[in-house]
Amino acid sequence: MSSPKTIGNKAPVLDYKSAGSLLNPLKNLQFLGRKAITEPLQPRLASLNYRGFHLNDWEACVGCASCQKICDNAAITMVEIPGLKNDPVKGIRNHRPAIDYGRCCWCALCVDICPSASLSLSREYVHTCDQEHIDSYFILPDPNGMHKKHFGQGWQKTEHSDLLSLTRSAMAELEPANRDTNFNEIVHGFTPEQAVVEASRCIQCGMCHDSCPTHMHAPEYIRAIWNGDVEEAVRQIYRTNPFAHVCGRVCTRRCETACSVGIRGEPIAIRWLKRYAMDQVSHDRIKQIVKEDGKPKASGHKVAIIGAGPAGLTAAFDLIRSGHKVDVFEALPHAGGMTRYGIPDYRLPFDTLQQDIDVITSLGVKIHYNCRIGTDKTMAQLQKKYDAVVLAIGLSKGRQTRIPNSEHRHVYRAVDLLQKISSGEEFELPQSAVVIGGGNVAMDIARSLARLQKQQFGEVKITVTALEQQQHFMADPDEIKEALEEGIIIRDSCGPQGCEIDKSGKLIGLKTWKVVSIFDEEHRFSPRYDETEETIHAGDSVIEAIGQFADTTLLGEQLTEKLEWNRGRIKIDPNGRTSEPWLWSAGDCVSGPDVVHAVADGHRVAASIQQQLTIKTNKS
Amino acid sequence: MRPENYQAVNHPPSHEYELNFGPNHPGIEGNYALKVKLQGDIVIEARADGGYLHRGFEKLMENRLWIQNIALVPRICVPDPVPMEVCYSLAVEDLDDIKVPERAQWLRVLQLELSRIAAHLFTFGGHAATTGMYTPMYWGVTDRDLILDLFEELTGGRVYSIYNLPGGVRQDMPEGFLQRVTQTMDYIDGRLKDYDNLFFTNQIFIRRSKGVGVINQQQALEWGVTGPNLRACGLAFDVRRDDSYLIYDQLDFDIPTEDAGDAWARTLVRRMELVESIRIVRQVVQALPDIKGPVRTPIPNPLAWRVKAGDSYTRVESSKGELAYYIVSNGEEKPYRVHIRGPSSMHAVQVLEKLSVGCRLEDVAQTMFSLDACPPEVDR
Amino acid sequence: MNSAQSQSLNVLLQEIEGIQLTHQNQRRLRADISADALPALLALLRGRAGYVHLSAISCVDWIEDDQFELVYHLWSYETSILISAHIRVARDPGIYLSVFDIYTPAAFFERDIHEMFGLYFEGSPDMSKFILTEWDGPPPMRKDFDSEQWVMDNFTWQDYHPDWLKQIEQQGGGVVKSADSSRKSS
Amino acid sequence: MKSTDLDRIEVNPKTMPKRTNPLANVFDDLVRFCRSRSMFMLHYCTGCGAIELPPAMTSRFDMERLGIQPMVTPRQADILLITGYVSIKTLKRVILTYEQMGSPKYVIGICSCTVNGGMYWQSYATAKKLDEYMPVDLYIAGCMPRPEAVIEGLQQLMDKIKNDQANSWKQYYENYDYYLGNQQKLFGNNWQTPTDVIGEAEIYRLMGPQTLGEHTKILQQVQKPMEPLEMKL
Repeated sequence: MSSPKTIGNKAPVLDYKSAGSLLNPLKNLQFLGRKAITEPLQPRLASLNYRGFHLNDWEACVGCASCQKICDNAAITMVEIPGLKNDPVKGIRNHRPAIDYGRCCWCALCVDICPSASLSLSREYVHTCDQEHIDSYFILPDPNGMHKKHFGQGWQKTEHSDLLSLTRSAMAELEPANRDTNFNEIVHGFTPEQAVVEASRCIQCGMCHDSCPTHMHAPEYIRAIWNGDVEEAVRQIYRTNPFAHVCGRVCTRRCETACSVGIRGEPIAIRWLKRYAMDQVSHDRIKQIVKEDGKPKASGHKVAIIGAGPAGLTAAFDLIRSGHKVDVFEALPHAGGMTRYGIPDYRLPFDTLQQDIDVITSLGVKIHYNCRIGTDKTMAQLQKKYDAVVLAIGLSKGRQTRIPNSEHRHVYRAVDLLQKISSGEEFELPQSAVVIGGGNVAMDIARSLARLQKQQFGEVKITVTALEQQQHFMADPDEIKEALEEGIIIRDSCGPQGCEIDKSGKLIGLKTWKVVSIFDEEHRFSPRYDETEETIHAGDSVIEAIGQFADTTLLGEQLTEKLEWNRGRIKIDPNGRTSEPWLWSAGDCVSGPDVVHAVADGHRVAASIQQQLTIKTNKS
Repeated sequence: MRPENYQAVNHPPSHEYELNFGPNHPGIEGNYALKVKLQGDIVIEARADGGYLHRGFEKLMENRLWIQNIALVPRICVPDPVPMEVCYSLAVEDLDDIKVPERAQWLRVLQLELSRIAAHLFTFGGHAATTGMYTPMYWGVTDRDLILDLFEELTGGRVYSIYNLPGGVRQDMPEGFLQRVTQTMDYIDGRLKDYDNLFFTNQIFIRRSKGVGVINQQQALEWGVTGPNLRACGLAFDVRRDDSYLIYDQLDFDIPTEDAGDAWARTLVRRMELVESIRIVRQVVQALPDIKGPVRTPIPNPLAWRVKAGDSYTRVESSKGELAYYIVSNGEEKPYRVHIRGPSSMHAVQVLEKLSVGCRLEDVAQTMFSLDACPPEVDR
Repeated sequence: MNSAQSQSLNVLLQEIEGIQLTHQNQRRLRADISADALPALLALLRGRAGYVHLSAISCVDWIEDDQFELVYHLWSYETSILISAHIRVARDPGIYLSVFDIYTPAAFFERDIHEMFGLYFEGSPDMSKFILTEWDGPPPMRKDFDSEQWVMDNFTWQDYHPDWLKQIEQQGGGVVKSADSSRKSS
Repeated sequence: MKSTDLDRIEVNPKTMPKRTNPLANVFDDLVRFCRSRSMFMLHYCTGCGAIELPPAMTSRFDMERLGIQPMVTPRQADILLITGYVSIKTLKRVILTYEQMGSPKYVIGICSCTVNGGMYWQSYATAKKLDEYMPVDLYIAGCMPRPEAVIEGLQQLMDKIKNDQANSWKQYYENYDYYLGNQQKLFGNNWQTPTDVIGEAEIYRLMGPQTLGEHTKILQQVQKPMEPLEMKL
């Protein structure tokens, strides 16, 4: 064995070898006169970031249970407290953490992960009890402290200690310059690496699931994406939503509003993750996954569905998988309803929509195109031939402002124009246009026209006017941002007062007054204007995008008479059934314009029909 | 008190008898036992008996998320918990290629060195008590408490700081903290001469400890002795310098050594290390205000964090010697295997067993304290 | 260390048959060898390369491969390179050779591995239990031993029922059983 | 435990003779007051919490001003302070220690681990609830409790002793079967200690209906007389 070297120098300290007088210890007798260092019996105040007993701000806490998940020691139990705010849509549960001090180690990881920053630790640290009061070790932290006395704030979350990742994983999208002359899809979707990073941000609180109208299993498919198992993700998605491609692109995503991570940061990009999962799996494989449950036993019942939009086709998807025969009647040459004719190609490419529809038709759903009920067939015929009929006709007609001169032929409804654009029909492209409305439809038409104008005239001349202030627009903030990037002018707080027409009868613009307030004291719609601030927005056409209504003429007079109505809409029970026992109604025509609501409606109606038909089967 | 695994046999010869030295014995450090066979009061055979503090850390860590383990690791060595945290964090950073901001590295060094001072002060106390001197124990424990006050201010916890995360430290230091560190260091610096008078140059201590539990350099290397105990045999080896981590290579400090290799030399090396640690702390205090930047590199959401597959053997110098973590990750949310190589696993078992033989019974306790053996670290 | 030392170390290690060297970083060298060649490697390192310090022996239970991985961490005070020698040993019957005759500290680590993993080391001076003297279950560090399940089978937990909980239960609330049960079903 | 037959032990508790002297109560109060002012704490570091005891015992927090001092042997100690987790191996020693302490004796469990397993709730090596194995007078919360909290707890214990509320040691005799059962569950049916708990219960007149039961029967069957032993090295 080689001997190791002795390296390094010795520290210069006292020479202990020679020292060591017996008298040395006596030098310390000097301490006799010194002040004692003993602390008083009263416990000291702990330091400013001491990790003492828990505090929880109940107002801020949303009951997401991430503290429970990160707890080392399974010390945290969620307790449901009736009487607290419980709003799944806003992402608030009436659950609050209770902590077992027989487990807790005061590591404060729960504080550092808390998405709402409601949990913190105090400077209190003394608690004793005897065997009979051992229950006092299980506490429900509130803002008042463990013994109803506040000892001051201890450990709190800071920007350094925050454990959540609050910013989204970046995703590539088309630059404005590359997109304003074409209808190519703007966002590219996540790459696998980006998707896994984004999925890893999820804390699995399930708020998204609760807030989703159709209760999609978002935590599960996000977890599956994180695990790299996209097929499992698709399986989870199809548990509740056959319009997965569509919802992966154009969903109103209430889930992201409810997302706990979004309280202080950017919510998880749940919509894009869904899209990622759907894009990763091949179309044929998706069809296989959907059919994994096996072929159902034929029930012998037949169901007719009017309208091949998301609601109708979702109901068809459910019913065909329960073994019923399903016929869908569509007035137009393509399925998809508003998702086909209302949403421009750059947001939702037609072929991805077609994939969703293809999955549904591959199950055996028969869609009769160009078959308009009311003209080609009557409701009475359907009632006779089918065991149940679903009315999923959507909102196909645009509302009108009825302002002066709005009957001019250059005043259009946005839905009509959008339908023309997406079906490739010829129409007179306005050189300059003024859009009334601040919703997504207004943005869709404005941006579609902008693209066409850029293509044809090389410049964009579109003004969007709306009653609301820009930050309160109904439209998606992303849409507004992108519209501005594409050269669209947005004028907010503008109340339309009339279309301006010159002597030759040509439309020259829209007159608006400045909006002072939109709602009155009782929150009813009653806009008030400042008449002195009048603006004329120049444009050779005006487009109204202020909402849609359903075209119920197909019902026929007799049935219209028979049905019960509720403020212009067909009256339905919570399951979507109308006053006629054979007729159900679903989708935008009952719950307003939203894809994911329509899907939820479709499921609800299908379940109700299934229940009804089972009763019928059992009877016979 | 008799453990029930005793077996009834004949009486041993009357001049030889055995003694259970621990687990509940005032001379033992922590909850640990030595079974010694005595002839008169000379130990002729000794067997260590551990496991009284066994918690199965390595198993527990396999069942917990990477982040959750940071609350667990300091508990492995109770008197000196900080190196445990830092070593675990370093190992995970090594596995996952996380770069630690410079400010965090300096803060870690500050914390490590304060912890070393605290641990050494505590050990003196114990060693003094085993030689019958209780005042150094009172002093040592009380002065250590001043450092715990600093920890409380910096980290929010007195003993278990749970201050290090993979990626850095959890919070920046509070305002005016460095002044208080300087004050405390000045105070402890000034106290050292009192300790010298009372303890290190005390004839009682010198006569009791000189020549007790002698290890020569050859034996030390053979038996796997590390840390101050190795340096007390004349080998100037220190992980901080020779397998450098954090920013120790930017610091100016010496590695004190002694040649005697006995209990006295070991304690003296620690006494000299106090000076070095105070020196390091002073350097950190001077440098820290100029080092700006974040204190932590963000890690992914800890609830869904996979550390890259691989293995890492990471060492740090704890107050007791070489501390190492061998962590194997198979790319999952939890470690696949964590092996903790505590310095005391050598010192408290094989070395102590060998050194006890030939000692007088009263010196066994002293030997153990001079080796600074830490039972929870042996048992894990 | 300098490159000459590193060179000579590499040359020296090539004497061992079937050795695979990976430089993980400047101070970490990973050596994968067969179990048969390990004693020769250790003897070589100890005798001719100045590797006097056995830092640790770690055992990893690769249950899916039905193997134990033993890792010998060796340190030289001269070259300042830590060599980790990795070998694989079959899980069943779980017998390997002791390296006590080359490195004394091995005795502790082998004893520890024996009680924690059940891997027996032939020639080790003491294979009796040290920590788990009162334990008669399976070697706990094996992957097939489920610690949490064992705890659930053998222990009970506090059954807290404080006043505030009683009040909440009267109002219709109470402890949420599992995180998922709180979610709405579709 | 001495080898006795079950039959010999009277199962019914003897009633304490009624005190007629009015001064007796005053005398009892005085005894309890003095008892609370002079306690010896057994110095047995079972777990992490022990690290906060040296500060509590020494100059800075100074528990000696409460009249509490560490004591090294169980025979002379009044307080058994369980400082955190008890591994199963330690628990045996803790029970042996507890039984050897002279009555009245007080048990304090500090840290989370003594209450519900604490950090080590998943560990195969530690006992989870101390009160299953011995009655506990006081718990002090914390992981670990600061010295101030320990001192506060000790003061509370003093108050309880003074007010005659700290009588957990009686429970051990009265419910011996329960405690023994839990011990047997953990250590196996061969478990026995050198202390004759049942005999002591008889002497203290604390034989309750729960003192004897199925578990003590097992003990009777398996216990061997204690003999001089040799340690195997």
